[in-house]
Amino acid sequence: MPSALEVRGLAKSFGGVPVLRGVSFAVRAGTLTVLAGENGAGKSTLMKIVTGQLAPDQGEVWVQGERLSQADPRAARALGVGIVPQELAPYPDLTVYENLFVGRELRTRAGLLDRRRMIAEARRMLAVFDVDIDPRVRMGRLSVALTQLVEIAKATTWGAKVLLLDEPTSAIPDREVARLHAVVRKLKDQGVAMVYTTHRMAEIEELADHVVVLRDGQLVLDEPASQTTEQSIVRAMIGRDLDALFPTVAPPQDEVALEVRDLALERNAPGVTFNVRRGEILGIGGLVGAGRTELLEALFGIRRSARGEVVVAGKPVRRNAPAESIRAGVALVPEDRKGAGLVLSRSVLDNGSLPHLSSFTTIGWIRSRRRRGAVKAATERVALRSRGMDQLAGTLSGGNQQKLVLARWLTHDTKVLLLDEPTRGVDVGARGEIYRIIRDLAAAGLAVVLVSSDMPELIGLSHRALVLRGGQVAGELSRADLDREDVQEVMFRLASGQQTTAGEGGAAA
Amino acid sequence: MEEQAKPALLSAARLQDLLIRNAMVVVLLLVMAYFSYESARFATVANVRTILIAAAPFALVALGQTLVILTGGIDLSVGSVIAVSAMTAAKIVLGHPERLWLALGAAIAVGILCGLINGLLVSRLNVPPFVATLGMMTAASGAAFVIGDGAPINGLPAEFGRIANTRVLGFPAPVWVMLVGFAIVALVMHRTSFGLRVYAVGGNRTAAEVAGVNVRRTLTTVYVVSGALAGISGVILASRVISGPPTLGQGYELDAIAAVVIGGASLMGGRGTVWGTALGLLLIQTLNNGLDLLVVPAYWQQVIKGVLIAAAVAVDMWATKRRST
Amino acid sequence: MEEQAKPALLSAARLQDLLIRNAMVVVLLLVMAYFSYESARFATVANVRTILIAAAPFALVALGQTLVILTGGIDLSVGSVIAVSAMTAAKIVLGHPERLWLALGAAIAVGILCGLINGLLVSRLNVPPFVATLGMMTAASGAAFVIGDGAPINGLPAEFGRIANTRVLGFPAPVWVMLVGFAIVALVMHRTSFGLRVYAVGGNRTAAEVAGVNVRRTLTTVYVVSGALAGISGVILASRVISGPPTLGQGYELDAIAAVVIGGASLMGGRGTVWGTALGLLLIQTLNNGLDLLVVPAYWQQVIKGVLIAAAVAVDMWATKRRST
Amino acid sequence: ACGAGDETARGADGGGKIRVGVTVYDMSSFITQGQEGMRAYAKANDIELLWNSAGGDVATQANQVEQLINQGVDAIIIVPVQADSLGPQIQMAKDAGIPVIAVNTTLSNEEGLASAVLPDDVAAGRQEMEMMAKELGGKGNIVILQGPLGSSPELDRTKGIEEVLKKYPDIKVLAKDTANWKRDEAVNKVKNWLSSFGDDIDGIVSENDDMGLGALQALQEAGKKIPIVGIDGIEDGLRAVQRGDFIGSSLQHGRVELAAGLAVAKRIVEGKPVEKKYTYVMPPITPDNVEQYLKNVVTEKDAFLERLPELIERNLESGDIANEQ
Ligand SMILES: Nc1ncnc2c1ncn2[C@@H]1O[C@H](COP(=O)(O)OP(=O)(O)OP(=O)(O)O)[C@@H](O)[C@H]1O
Ligand SMILES: Nc1ncnc2c1ncn2[C@@H]1O[C@H](COP(=O)(O)OP(=O)(O)OP(=O)(O)O)[C@@H](O)[C@H]1O
Ligand SMILES: [Mg+2]
Ligand SMILES: [Mg+2]
Repeated sequence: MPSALEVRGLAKSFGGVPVLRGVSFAVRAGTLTVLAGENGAGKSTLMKIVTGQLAPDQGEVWVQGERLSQADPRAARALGVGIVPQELAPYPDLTVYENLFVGRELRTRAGLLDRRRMIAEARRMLAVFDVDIDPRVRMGRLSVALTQLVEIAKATTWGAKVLLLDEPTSAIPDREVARLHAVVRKLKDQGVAMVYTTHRMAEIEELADHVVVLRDGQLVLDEPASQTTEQSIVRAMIGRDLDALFPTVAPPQDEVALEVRDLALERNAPGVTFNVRRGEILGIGGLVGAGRTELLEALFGIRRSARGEVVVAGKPVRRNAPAESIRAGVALVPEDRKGAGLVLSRSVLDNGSLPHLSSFTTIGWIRSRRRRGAVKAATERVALRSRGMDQLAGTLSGGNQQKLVLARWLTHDTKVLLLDEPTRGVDVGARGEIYRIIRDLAAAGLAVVLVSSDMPELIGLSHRALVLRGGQVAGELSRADLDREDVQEVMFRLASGQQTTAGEGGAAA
Repeated sequence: MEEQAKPALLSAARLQDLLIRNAMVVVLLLVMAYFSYESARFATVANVRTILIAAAPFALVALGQTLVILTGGIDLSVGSVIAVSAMTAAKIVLGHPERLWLALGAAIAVGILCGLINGLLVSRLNVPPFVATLGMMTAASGAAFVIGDGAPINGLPAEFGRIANTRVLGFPAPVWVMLVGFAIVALVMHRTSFGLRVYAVGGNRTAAEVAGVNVRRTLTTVYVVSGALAGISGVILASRVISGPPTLGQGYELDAIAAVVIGGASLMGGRGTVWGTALGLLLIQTLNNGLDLLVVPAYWQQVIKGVLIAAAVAVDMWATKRRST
Repeated sequence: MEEQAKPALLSAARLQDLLIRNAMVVVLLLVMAYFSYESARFATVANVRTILIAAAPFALVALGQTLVILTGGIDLSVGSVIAVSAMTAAKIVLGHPERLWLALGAAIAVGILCGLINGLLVSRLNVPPFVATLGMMTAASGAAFVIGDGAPINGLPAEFGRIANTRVLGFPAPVWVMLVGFAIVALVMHRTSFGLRVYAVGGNRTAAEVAGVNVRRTLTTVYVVSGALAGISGVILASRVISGPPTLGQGYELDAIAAVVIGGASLMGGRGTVWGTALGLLLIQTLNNGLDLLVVPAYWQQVIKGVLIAAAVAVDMWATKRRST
Repeated sequence: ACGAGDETARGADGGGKIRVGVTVYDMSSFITQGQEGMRAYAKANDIELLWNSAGGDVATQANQVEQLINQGVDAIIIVPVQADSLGPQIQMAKDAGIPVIAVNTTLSNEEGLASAVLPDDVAAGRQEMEMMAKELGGKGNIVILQGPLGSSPELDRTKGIEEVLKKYPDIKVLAKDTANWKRDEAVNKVKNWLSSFGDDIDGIVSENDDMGLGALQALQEAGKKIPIVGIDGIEDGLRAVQRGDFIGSSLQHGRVELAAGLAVAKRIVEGKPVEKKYTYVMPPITPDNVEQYLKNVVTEKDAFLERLPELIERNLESGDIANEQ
């Protein structure tokens, strides 16, 4: 019996630079192969070739014994290939259920759309993840995490025989990750062959039947999961062992850098109040849709707030005016790198220098040398992989885009750094370096607010953490609380409303 | 989170919400109220009939335009397609009153052909819609002159007027064509998979492709529909005045696009409704008619129209913003 | 990874690559070669001068349009702004030859004012650029008639012609204005932070905002520049024919937008270059001139122009696609 | 202008003011002059004018005729967008008992028209070609600038020119093309022709003065002097004749022509007999008589308007409606 998916000698280069160099491997039905590799190794490129979005320079794709004869997404889909893309692709102005059913609409006997049935079906599909998204809301209103869940629901429910999941868990917290894993197991039982990309090492152990590692577009490891260790995978990926991921952080100073008082999005909703001191890293946790992103955006001013006060270094900042926040020394690394982070049609150089333009110009005139130097230094620190300063941001790999969004803010000329999922999709090699930079910045006196769905990151880096639920502070954890064995459990209980105070156990539930 | 809660009386808050939600309707009603107040002739059956028949040829091209704009495109060629179709019909019917239906069919066929070329340029050769349809606009306008050899086709048989001037149930045929057109397109857009796919292609082309939507065919179809509707519109216009002028329809593309955009559609694609287009169209036509009734000098009419259109949309945007916060 | 490697001879492969990379230049050169072959008069200094002076007023509005389109907008009002500015200048200079500079200044001021209104509508009131500038297009065109009281302003003093008809180093002043305009805008777009901000706002407005760009000010500025350039263009046009026709500039917006889009800019914003606009403009102007030289009848000119424009861009798209894979 | 009690006394039966609806093709300088003339006549005779402009769109004109019928005016004057159109609308007016008068261009359904006041454009074309032929001594090369292709003045004037050309086999037409009545378009067109034909051009025949003035500018830029002839007798055209830049022109005086149309309408409403058709034969303008026309058209136009109502009455009696003495 042929493999469900086989790629033979795939090669691809962009503008003369090879990205894939003769990659071959096969996936059997009912198994899951984890495709690992550094940012920019070529994982997404490979997946795009398999789904017909890109034409390979050389090589073939075979699905269940049939060859994908041309680069045509419809042909690939007809062969049973489905994908959860890394760069999420919603139709923002359609509703959630319409998003789910485009291309396979349910119809009444008269041939008209059966909206009622689609809504009911959509509810069922989403219930698997235990988020109650109303299928009738506009897709554009959902957060990145919810969007990712909808994309997963979309791809896993149409009966694909070969399913590619490109970092499906990059933006979603642990609880939903667990639910996705359950779904993946069920699909495996149904005989679906899957290729799964992730930078979370724990997931590899949990899910993989087989591991394939790409490095610089070359296949460097292809083994059953049972025969590999995390260490050998990492070594195959980055060519060395991993350093300690989380650096030790210095204690914060006493001076308050950021005060948020009673900040509320709507007039009659309760507000959020907290302080961050200089040198402090304040973590913010919560479940999907807890309102963490909303809080940061409101604080920064790109989302309208109705009431409240934001004080930076003792001076009040006008609300709903991002320009004012920036002037006051607040910087935001947004969650949605494509939507709010990068100008995809411009170069690495332009994107890297956009926030600090005035420091590279004299009366509006750009001083090239200085700008190049500064951006180069910033991108090197996060191990950005690009074909040079002039590569368009949109053609960077997902993880490298994330590094770029982050890198340009990692300077000393801000007072308050708001980080929303800063390491989404960043490979293990670069993560440690980014954490060290964040620590150094804090040590130099910046106040950092860190929103993350990655529990170890939140726990490993924060001085203190807030847990949000429904836009409210549901609890606060001190460093001591964060060091406790059961901290993950406590946070989850706070986030889901099963417990109402931090500290002494969770008996309240 | 449910909003259907209070079935109470129309409270002040609910009323306010209702007004904000339908800002463009409110603006339109205000404009109508003003004209009714200023001129006793405005709110009469005869005048409503005049507005509707004036609206009909626009409505058809605006409908086609709506579909095109929903896919993120634009169709600048409709005005010229009107001209070629009208000239084709006129040429065929000239001296042959019995060829009425042939003329109608040929005009629509010409519209479809133009639309098909647009569609193929856009979907196959990836020519940006603006350029593809600008090319067609220029070329078709030239072709209209070629058909008439540089002159209008005159001396058409009176029978040619039957198409647009027959009355059915008190309204001229074009008005019915318009109403049926709106009903069909609204139905297609809301109740069929084709409609949903048009939105999807405009909202996110790559995603639609991956989801198995035949993007090229959808795009081509949309331009063909626009061309066909322009063809019908051309025949109606020519038949209404029983003449085949090669400059017929000039500038209609702008008014059609304006109607769609005033109705809330985005030129980036994926957002807009047939209902919105109807509102936009009605606003433009009401202004045209009302300002004529008040005998406002032509150039002041333009000033007023320009200001009102921008203002109406500004109000609508303000309301949208209020609504969404 | 460096590409400057081989300084060898121009190999066949490199030549092919070069041609594909500059497909639009190739198309333009082919068109020029054809005209030179067909008419000995095409490639003469006098004719180049003719092309350039015809191009100048277009070039200015196309430059402004480039900035606007880069931000993801569109400026439909340039044609009408040309008309109001020209009428303003004509009105001021009528019977007062000494007011030449005042007239010039006032015309530019009117252009700036129109641009400012467009800009504020777009940036403050969130009116979609298409609607805002369509409103301005209609209103300004009406205003041009109001200024002339419905008629062209005739009987202007001969001095008014000095602006456009003075020669400097063998070329008329407007040609120099055009060249200097191109140079300045190209520099601004590539070497200043303002240029980068324009690209950023068009590429991703939210991202630009988050990165601290004053989006509103950038947007407003861009429309003001477009208005100012249209104002200058208006004076040049009026001065060249020493007359103030209220329909001056009608339809220029389409040609200007076409030049920008043919040059490879995207109407979605963020992509395009000044160099591309120059190419697009040159293609259109060369066609206008060459087809006249060959005495092709007007309507066939249109057909040929339409087809060639679509074809040129199709070739360019094909080359872009080949290049990127 | 129209003062007291306009809503109270309406209709022919009321014996009050006569209300005349007017729809003109667009606002041009000819129409603006005509409006002045009509206003002067209306004021002297206590007539109320309902003035609409169709913006160059035949369908809009159809709408306006219907609106005027709805408003129950006493007579409708149409200055058509398109010759030989509006058959159904004229029928509607007839059914409603409202007389329709065509001015400047004829309409189809001539039996439906109560009367018509038409310029003899063919004669004007003949006249200007004769002037040029005489200037060239019956031999040489000319170029012809046409009006918007397909418009009836263009068709008729071209026809007149060609009739005369048949008599002069030694006069060769090097090129003829449209510049859409516009000065700025004509400059570029003529410059391109100068590029193409160099010194071979011996004369320029322009179907209106504006384009002739554009040609004049092109000649000045090229440093050449070639005889030019125009039609219309606008201010700048008259001055060009005076200066000797034009060899001549023909006067189409809008004030006289349109006021005559209104006078005819008044007679019909009052039940007085009228001719089925009045012809406005354009008087030739030559360096010898240009002073007088300059007075009537420009320098002493207020005085001319004073005596216009009386002049019109006299002209209708004599039948020479172009008379200005
Ligand atoms: N359209 C393109 N043009 C030029 N280079 C490209 C293009 N698409 C991808 N690349 C380059 O190809 C390389 C591989 O990208 P790919 O997206 O496959 O990486 P990846 O393994 O998925 O990385 P990540 O973990 O960050 O998602 C990157 O260096 C990227 O810059
Ligand atoms: N089930 C849901 N359906 C629709 N909208 C939801 C749902 N849950 C939350 N939301 C909305 O999501 C928004 C909160 O999203 P936000 O992006 O701030 O969350 P977050 O804590 O950053 O979580 P994440 O980014 O992980 O989704 C709120 O506007 C809320 O109304
Ligand atoms: Mg990737
Ligand atoms: Mg979030």
